[in-house]
Amino acid sequence: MNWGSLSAFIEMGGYGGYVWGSFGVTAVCFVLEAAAVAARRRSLLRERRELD
Amino acid sequence: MLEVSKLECARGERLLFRDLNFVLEAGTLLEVRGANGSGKTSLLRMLCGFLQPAAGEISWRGKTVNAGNEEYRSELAYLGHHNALKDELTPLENLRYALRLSGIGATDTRLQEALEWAGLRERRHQSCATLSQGQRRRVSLARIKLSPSRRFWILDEPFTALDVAAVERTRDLVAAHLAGGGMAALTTHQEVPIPAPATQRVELSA
Amino acid sequence: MSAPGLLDSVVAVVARDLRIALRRRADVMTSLIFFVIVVSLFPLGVGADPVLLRTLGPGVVWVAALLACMLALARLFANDYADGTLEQMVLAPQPLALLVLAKTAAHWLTTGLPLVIVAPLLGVQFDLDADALLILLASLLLGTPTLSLIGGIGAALTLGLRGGGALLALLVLPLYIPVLIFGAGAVEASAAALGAGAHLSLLAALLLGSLVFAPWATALALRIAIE
Amino acid sequence: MIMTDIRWFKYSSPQTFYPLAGTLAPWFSAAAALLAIAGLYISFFMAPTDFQQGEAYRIIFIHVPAAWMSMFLYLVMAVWAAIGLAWNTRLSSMMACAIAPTGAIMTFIALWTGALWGKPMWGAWWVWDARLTSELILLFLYLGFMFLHAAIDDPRRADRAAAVIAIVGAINVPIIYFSVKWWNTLHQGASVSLMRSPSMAATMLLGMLVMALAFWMYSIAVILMRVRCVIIERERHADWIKAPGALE
Repeated sequence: MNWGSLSAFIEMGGYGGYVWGSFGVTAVCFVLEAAAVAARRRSLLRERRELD
Repeated sequence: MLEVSKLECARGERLLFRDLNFVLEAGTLLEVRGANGSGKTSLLRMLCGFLQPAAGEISWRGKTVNAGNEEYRSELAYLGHHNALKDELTPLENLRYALRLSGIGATDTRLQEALEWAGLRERRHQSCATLSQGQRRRVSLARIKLSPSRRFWILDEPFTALDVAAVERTRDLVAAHLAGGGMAALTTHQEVPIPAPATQRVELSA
Repeated sequence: MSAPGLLDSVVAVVARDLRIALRRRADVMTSLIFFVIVVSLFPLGVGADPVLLRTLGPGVVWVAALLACMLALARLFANDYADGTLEQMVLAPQPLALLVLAKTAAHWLTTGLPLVIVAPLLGVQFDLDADALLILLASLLLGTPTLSLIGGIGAALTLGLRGGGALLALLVLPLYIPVLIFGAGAVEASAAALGAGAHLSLLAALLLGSLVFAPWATALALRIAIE
Repeated sequence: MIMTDIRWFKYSSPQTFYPLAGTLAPWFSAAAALLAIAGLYISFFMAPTDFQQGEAYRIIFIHVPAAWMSMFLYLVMAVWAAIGLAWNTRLSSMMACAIAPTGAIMTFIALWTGALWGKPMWGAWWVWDARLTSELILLFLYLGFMFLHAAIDDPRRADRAAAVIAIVGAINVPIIYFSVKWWNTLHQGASVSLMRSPSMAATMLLGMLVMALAFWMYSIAVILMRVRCVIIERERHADWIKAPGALE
């Protein structure tokens, strides 16, 4: 185990902003991308239903 | 010679025609009819090999018409919607270029004769930018006239912007080509009966 | 198709495009003047310190040449596309890639070559010495045809599209980077007494590579564009 | 007979692929989630602190996989696009279309994390390092592909034109990379490497590999879901898609 406490984990030896900025933005990108694809699918299905 | 089987054409999401079949032999005229937007031009452009069929096949002397079929292109003369003239050049220069490009040899006398046929002898040294629509069409038709060695003529609305006399001359030109064993495919809005050994009609309805 | 016929068609295309360029001199001048102006703006922006200008010079001239070439690309096929002569070119029995090469050659003669000729004058503005000017000339002579060849692909792909100009820049500029690096690098290397031989050979290699590949890709793109 | 086979292949491929993609996507999503958890655990709790770079080096656990994916996806996209161009197969062009946005996002992540790693290491958000510069150009290539496709109304023409630029780009990426690298050494720019730490501990390598696998699974899952959307958009007039329940 590398971290003695939660605050040490968040601090990342002084590089917290950089490390969490990287992991955070990556996570946000993936979530947004998946959400965008899901939204695209929903709108296509809605369009389909309106057509029927 | 030209075989079209099960041809299908789609532009974007719109299906223009499907299951089109015909065969053209020497001396046959193909008249393509239909309303605006029914796919007449698309069919002609497909015959040129510009457009890929959505399905079906076009073959010339048994070989598929595609980008690699250079033999077919060396037997083809095409008059499109656009006259394929450079505004900066004179009719004479335009004709000379077009024939050299497609590898048709023509002496200057023959070029002059063709321009005379088009009624543009006096204007042969003016730039094409100064010509009227009808005159430009006639320069373009002079190019077709100089391509009798091309077996298959594809003419998209050849009579557009022409006066009565020019329409008649053009009709005679196509008729002579057909009588000599050539082939032609054309679209037109005008009722211009062209005498031909054989005529095929294609009606497109979108 | 016989070889003389092939050659004749190629000559016909080059001759026609040169003649048109001669009759539309304003078009040719526009990109040349653009080039001169962009290069001349830099000293006004960064200051007239001769040492700074000498370092910046090659890069500035090269970047400006790149932009001027790109500006001229829009003309490469657009007019032929609009008036139908492009269709006739595609229909010619000759291999389209060869005709594309002919058109590109004519285009380079009327847009690239003038830049090459004017560039040494602009180099003088940046206080480059005679050796550096010579290398600049050589690098542009080897590099600008590559720009025309690669640019042809982009010009063909964006034919008839909305906002074609900006899209053309997005497509073409990334592909220009190696030419820029070796072109500007050649002059810098000679200034640093490292010898520009390696840079110039790499530029020549890029030129050869694009001579083989670019006309083929452009021909393909043209067929797609006229569909 | 052969003709009808080709026709079948050309026309019902999207139709058969659509349900298949729907079946596969959840499995890849689940694999991505599990691998991501494992990868994150390794990255933060198993991998030791780097004695040179401190904790900041942990960024490589996403930076390197993202950079790998960005380049690999471009290659895959170009191959699919080329297949679509050569054999006129619509599904392959649709795949290329579906890959592009994910590839662009991976490129963006590689750039972003590269900058965040570079600031503490080099003292600058951006350095003209060969790798970073190539990634930036790769982003432009992705954007060029997507914008060109979007600018052409006819989807088949768009497929074919975009395929040309994808192939040209794929040929150019290595040339660009090596030219930038050469330029970079000439200018004695920053040459600190993420990977060149004296001895890459085995756990670090393991963490990177697990994360790379997670990125793989995520990419496959999201691309499969996107290609389903592309199929619906492109085939909306096809008979099969109008059948009840066809979109499940």
